[in-house]
Amino acid sequence: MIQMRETAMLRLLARLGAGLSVLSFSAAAFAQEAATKAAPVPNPGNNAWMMTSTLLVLMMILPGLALFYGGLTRSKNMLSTMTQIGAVACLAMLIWVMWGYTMAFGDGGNGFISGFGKAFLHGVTPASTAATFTSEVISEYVFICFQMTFAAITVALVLGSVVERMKFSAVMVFATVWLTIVYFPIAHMVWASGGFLFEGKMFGTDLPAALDFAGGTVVHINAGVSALVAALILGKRKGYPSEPMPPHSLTLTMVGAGLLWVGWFGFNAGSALEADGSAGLAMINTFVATASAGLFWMLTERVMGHKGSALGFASGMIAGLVAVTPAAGNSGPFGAIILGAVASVVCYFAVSKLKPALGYDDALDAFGVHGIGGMIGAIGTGIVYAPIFGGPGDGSVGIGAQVATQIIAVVVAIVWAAVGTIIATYIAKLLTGLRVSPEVEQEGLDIGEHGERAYN
Amino acid sequence: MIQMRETAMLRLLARLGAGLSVLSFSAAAFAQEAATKAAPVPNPGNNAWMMTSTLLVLMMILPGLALFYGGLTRSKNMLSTMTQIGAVACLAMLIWVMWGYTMAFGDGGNGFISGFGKAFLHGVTPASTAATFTSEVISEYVFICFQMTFAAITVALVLGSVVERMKFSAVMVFATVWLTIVYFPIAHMVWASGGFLFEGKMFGTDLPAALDFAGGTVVHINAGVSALVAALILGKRKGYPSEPMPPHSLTLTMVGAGLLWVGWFGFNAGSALEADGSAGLAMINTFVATASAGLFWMLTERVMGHKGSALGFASGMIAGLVAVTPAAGNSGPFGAIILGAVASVVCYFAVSKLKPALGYDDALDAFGVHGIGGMIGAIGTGIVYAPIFGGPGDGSVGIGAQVATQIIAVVVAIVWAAVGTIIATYIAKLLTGLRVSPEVEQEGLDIGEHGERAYN
Amino acid sequence: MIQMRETAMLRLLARLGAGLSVLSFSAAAFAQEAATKAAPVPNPGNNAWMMTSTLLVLMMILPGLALFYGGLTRSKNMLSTMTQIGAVACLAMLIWVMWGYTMAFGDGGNGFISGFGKAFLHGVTPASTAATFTSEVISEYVFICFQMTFAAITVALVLGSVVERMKFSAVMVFATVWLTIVYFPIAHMVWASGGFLFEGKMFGTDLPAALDFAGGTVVHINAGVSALVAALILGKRKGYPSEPMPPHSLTLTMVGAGLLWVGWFGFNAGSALEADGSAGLAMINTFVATASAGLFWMLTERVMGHKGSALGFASGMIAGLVAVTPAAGNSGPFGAIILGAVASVVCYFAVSKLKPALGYDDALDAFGVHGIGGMIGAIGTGIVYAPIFGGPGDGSVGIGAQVATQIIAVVVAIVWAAVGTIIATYIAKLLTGLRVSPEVEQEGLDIGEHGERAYN
Amino acid sequence: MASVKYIIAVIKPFKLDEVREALAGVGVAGMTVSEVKGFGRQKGQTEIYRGAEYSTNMLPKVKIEVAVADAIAAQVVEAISETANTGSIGDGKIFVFDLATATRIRTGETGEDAL
Amino acid sequence: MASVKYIIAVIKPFKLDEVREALAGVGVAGMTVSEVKGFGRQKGQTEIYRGAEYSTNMLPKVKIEVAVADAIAAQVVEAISETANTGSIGDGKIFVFDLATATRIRTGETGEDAL
Amino acid sequence: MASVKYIIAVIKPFKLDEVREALAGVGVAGMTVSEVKGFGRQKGQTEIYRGAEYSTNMLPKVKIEVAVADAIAAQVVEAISETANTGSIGDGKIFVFDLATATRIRTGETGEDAL
Ligand SMILES: Nc1ncnc2c1ncn2[C@@H]1O[C@H](COP(=O)(O)OP(=O)(O)O)[C@@H](O)[C@H]1O
Ligand SMILES: Nc1ncnc2c1ncn2[C@@H]1O[C@H](COP(=O)(O)OP(=O)(O)O)[C@@H](O)[C@H]1O
Ligand SMILES: Nc1ncnc2c1ncn2[C@@H]1O[C@H](COP(=O)(O)OP(=O)(O)O)[C@@H](O)[C@H]1O
Repeated sequence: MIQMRETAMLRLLARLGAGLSVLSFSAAAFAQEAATKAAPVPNPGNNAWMMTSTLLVLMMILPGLALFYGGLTRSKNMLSTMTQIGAVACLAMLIWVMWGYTMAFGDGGNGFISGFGKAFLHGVTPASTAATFTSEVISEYVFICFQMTFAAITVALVLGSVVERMKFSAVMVFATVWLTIVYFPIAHMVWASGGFLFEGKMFGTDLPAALDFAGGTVVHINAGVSALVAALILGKRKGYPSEPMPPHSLTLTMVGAGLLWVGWFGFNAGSALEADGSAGLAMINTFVATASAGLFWMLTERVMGHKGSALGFASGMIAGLVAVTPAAGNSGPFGAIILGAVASVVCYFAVSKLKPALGYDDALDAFGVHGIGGMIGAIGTGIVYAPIFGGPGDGSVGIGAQVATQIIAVVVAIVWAAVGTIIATYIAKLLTGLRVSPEVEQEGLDIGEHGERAYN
Repeated sequence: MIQMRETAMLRLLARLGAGLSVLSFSAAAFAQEAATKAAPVPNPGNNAWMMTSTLLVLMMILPGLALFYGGLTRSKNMLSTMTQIGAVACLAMLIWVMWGYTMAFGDGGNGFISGFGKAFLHGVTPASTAATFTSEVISEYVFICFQMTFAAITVALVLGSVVERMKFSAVMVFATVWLTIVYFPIAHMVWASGGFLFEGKMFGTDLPAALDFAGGTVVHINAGVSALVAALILGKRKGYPSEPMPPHSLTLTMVGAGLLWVGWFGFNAGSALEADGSAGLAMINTFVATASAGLFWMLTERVMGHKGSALGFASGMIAGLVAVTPAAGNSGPFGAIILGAVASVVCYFAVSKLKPALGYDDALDAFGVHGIGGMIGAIGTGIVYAPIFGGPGDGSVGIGAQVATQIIAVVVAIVWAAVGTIIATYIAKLLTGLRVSPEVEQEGLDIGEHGERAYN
Repeated sequence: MIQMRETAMLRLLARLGAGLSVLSFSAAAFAQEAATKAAPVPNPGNNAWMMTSTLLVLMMILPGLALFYGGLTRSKNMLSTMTQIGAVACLAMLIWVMWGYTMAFGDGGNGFISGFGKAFLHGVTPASTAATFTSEVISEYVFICFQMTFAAITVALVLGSVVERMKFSAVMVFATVWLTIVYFPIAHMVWASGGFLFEGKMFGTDLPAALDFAGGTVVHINAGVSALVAALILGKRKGYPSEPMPPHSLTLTMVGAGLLWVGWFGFNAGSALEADGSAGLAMINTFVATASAGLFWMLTERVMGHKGSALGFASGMIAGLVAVTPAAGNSGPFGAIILGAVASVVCYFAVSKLKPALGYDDALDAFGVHGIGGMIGAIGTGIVYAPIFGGPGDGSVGIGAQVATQIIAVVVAIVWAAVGTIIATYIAKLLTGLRVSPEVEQEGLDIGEHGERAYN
Repeated sequence: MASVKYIIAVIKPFKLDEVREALAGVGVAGMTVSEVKGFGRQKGQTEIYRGAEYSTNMLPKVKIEVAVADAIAAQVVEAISETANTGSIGDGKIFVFDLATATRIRTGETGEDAL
Repeated sequence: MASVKYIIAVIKPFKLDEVREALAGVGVAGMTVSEVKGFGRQKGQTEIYRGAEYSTNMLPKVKIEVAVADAIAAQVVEAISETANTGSIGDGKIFVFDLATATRIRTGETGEDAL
Repeated sequence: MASVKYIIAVIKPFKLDEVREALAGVGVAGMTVSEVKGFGRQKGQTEIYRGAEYSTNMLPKVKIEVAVADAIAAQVVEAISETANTGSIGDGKIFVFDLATATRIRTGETGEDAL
């Protein structure tokens, strides 16, 4: 009976397209059940898929993102870029098991964080489970790992705008603060039961819950906006934009892009939390949206009178992946194709026209691709979700209402990320000075900050 | 009752070693069943394995094949090679969901294509399933994705012979036509129920069905022969063979080879469509055949009075992987070891003696390795399948008959691929001119076609 | 009834934290059961996870280890390093199916090897299964593949100390002998039922069984010690240590480190043999121990008055992975964090102080990281396993007793590996001369031994 | 034919663009540039790899080779000295050679006309 | 000892093999080659990376250095001009220097014998 | 100002460190080094890629450029010949040029003082 009610409610949440597990809720449920029946056991198939997905996301960070970003920097900053990405990811993992997981997915709490009851993974054992969107469960340790990789890659993405000039120590301080005051709360708001945007009805409206299947808002808008703000505070690289700063190895960038695509399925199909048909839908969407976006960027370059470029192809792929993230399980394949194409074209203009126009130095276009692409995706998801566009929605929610919700979620994320980033960046500045000396920037951060050269 | 009949028939097909799912058939079956019982639900373990396999094949394309091929080109053409591979793969994915899937695995149709009933994935939902070789099912979206990656990598493989001189636009046109008139029909003939070679009894004989577990014929012979024909039409690279054209980075080629090996298990073990013992057999064969082939190529070099080379090792690995593809689930481990060794030795002579002798410019040996290796594998499968060679066959079919069938399948594939490629290439020539200008070829396609350099 | 007894016993073994399957035992059990009931069928979820894990370990070898090691060598020896790694791995796979598997996990035998009953995989079919630590089973072919990759990577790890000067032919001879007299017996002793260290009660004591979840002793201590001994016999590289020998591409080393991390989850979480909560525990430990170790190495560099380096970060990651290997399923997350940190600091001193002090040329620090890290991990596991440190132990075994066992296992491994390596190395010397000529060493092994250059 | 001087200058890499502009300023049509390693008073950064310390004095420099008419040789040297000068050790050197002949491959022109 | 000339030629990379053969033809035993970047009349391709446009005039060239006996210096210049000439801008230059001395390290021979 | 000689030496790469020390020994403050490919009597290893055989005679060499005071030029040549000599073909060459002027960018010093 209890079980049925729980399942029913979970289904409901699922239908609402809520991004991720409702651990605290189910944990609560367990308590009730304990009396009545044995705890549910994870189906090995779902555990297997979630472990695989977790590793796919890890691969996105190192080597994926490290290569994608690193290839775009100048060779004198290659190791600095790779190491900053790797080290913040490691830091994020340690913080996650200490106070991150409990803040985002612990039990209790309010609409913005879920308390500290699971600090240091208190009470978690190999037998603990986390609920999925059906009556299935997966091992809680697996769920913790899966979510851990999301936190790790999100903070690493932010670095895209500040590489080649930000101190390693500053990066570490920034990451610690930023994860705590920006990432964990936003993840909770969007993905955890009780979360402000997860529950819908924001500001006393009766708007539906926000749709964010795999992190368009939590990961990409969040990272992109934070990257922009951090870059503005940090300032431009010496010589930008007058001095040419061509990517030192587009080969590595292409490799990184490929690994990001492969890994992204852990992100998107993994967010189904099960190896079911919904994961299958997320998977096909992550294929076609990316394919479409990659080709459309090259097409746009042609239309603008340039040659279709390899970097354009790779950038388009990422833009498509970003845009399809919130829509992965919330769209039909053809909705995804459109979404990818639109995001690709818009991001093209963001990085090649908007950025030069405004003159900020978002070194690797973390904002231009993840921020902008994330917004297109978040809002677009409100549209493609509708059945008339081939989406999996049941039509019970009007497109207008859903889009309204999506916009609110976007705005909340933008504001929260911007404010939090200002705080985190200034704390880092206070403690470390934030930026390397002109000499070090000149010589390169590899030798200056790490005492090594990438190539000998 | 119906269910039983279906299962029985499926078992039969499985025993016949038929390469892949009989979707249309099962789809039909569903119809019948609908009345009588609920649609079957995929076991998460099988769905998980098939999603993993799908991603493994994606990883084979980008970064796998892009690195393997790219490392073999000159640095001035690195990005061109990688981008052509990535872009045709993306194009193939879009075409697949539009008219590819339905042509190969749709319902109805004839021995050569299966109609357009599932164009634009008409009627597919997260709940749709595809039958495996037992009474199990997997999510149809997953099956579609899995097969999608096969189409994508096959057309990418063809490019191996034409890189460093073929226009990007020509590649795109070629791919569109080639997939439609060559790949989809051959995939249908070999793998789909109703397929000409899948059903056996070709030309009124009572020969058995062709054995092609994971695509020796559909993927490798097909790609290899098409590559040869396209290269002949396109002509040699400027300066070939007089001018030295050493690989610009065998390091990257080795990385690519490694990723291809890892990914190939998606290809081979994934073709079991389940995480069962048959997948396990395909897996161990894909280990040992490759290991044997890699070492035998080096050995052959030694015997021929040269040094065993890294590129030889990598080439051997690929030759072994190609040869074991049709045999993966149709051989015992020691049959696979022999098959790998034989393919490796034969391919060695194909690329280092036959090619120079005939003088065609198969730039990266797509024909020499995939074409030749595929033929060895396809025909060899007819032998190693027999129980006396430790194969899983039940001996009900004589080796002679099976080999006869294999040869027919090979010949059909060769003829079909050759004719289709001629058509596709000339259409591309008509629309794009096919080949870059001598200046661009001189300067390199990276700067000439994409306006970038791979390394700065 | 029999089934129950079997399960009970298996649980017991599992609780003892015994590293791996008890195949022979279960095989025996099947015999009994045969009469009474049908053989158990693998859950696809477990098979799927084990196949995925197997591929993850393969990815660790090629491209993972090949890049990690290769990046650290000088460019003139890049291909030689990659090819030696790839080729010994292939050789190990062939040997494994011939006489390796039966020696380590065959049926019967004694405390040191388990006989030759399964030579050439005698009697193994797609239907054969291997028992896990619960009443579940997985396909025996899958188990064979999984264990095959362990043998392959272990022998490849040994090469880390001898690259840039050891002949390719010598490597092949060495590997053949070493696997046979060192690896297979040690794997049997530690992991197979009946194994000397697996059964506990060594030397008539009533000490518990050794804890080695995923190969701290079998893989890392074994490889590290063998590497040291081989390096001592082989002698230093020409010019070492006077002449600078900086890594030719730390970029590739970082990529390799990333792939090793990702792949290591196959090693560690895969060693649970199921996709269950124990795998989840092994997974989270493999995340946090590595994260902690990577950061602690950089921290140590800072404390020692140097800059935190990229290579330090990567080295720390590996040290942490090595140390957590035996502890993966035998520790709580915070025990793992400590273990990683300690191993990282100790390994730092081993490679940067101990090695120069003693003056041996362990080229890529196979001993300094795998040997030393493995010992820290093996002994540390005896501590963190205890419930008071948050470990999964039930406290029935005292820390002292467990640590005593661990030390015995370490000593046995060290002695066995040292003696076996001396024999294997001298046999290789006898047959091949062991070391390349000074000219070849000067020019580089790529051109001298393989007739190629890595970069053109 | 008017005689020609051949100037080789070794400078700090990041000064290349400035120098090139300066040369264009004094009417130098072209030049040839290569990456070199420089050894001199300037000390390099130490690199450490797993405790192995290399304090190389070989620093990345850029070598400029430019042939100019006698008439402007002095100016050119002047221009390079000024723009490449940071005042810190390692700024580099300028060497001037007499040239026997200079030829433009395309046209066969020699001497000043070849430049 | 008979005096020796030192010739530096900057040519288009793909012409290297031809030039080498031509030199062998006029009896030049050896030469030293390096990759350089050339700046001159010839304009380079523009590269664009995410909208950032770089139209570098620095083009990849090959620099040949060859010491030859006075006697054949003219021939050598001739040979290079002919083979390296494509008639299009950017073919490169040839510079000839007088050499004070040339020494073969292995034997200590000097002058022509050193070549 | 006392006149200066400019010495270009092509040697085997692995001899670089020795030569540098030898030069330091005779009081040479600095030098400029570049990686080049050398073509001469010495034959290169053959490379084979999938049967395509390349027996390049282009061998990796190191080119040293050093300006020194007339006074010690002979010594320097001597020092290089001795240390770079292995007695086997391919040891390389030493070329000596007269220098019109040498300038230290940082200080504007010329002649010997510039070195
Ligand atoms: N005697 C020399 N011959 C040739 N090149 C030299 C010589 N001395 C210095 N150089 C070049 O000039 C560069 C700068 O010289 P250095 O002594 O470091 O500083 P400075 O130019 O301020 O005296 C060196 O890196 C080297 O490339
Ligand atoms: N004044 C110069 N000094 C040294 N090298 C030069 C000079 N002018 C041109 N070069 C070299 O010659 C190459 C070709 O010169 P360029 O003016 O482009 O064409 P052309 O040789 O047909 O006049 C340039 O790329 C550069 O490497
Ligand atoms: N005529 C030449 N001009 C310039 N460099 C030369 C000349 N001949 C040889 N070299 C350089 O000297 C190197 C060694 O010459 P080589 O003939 O191989 O041996 P050796 O120096 O013993 O005679 C060559 O690789 C080349 O770099």
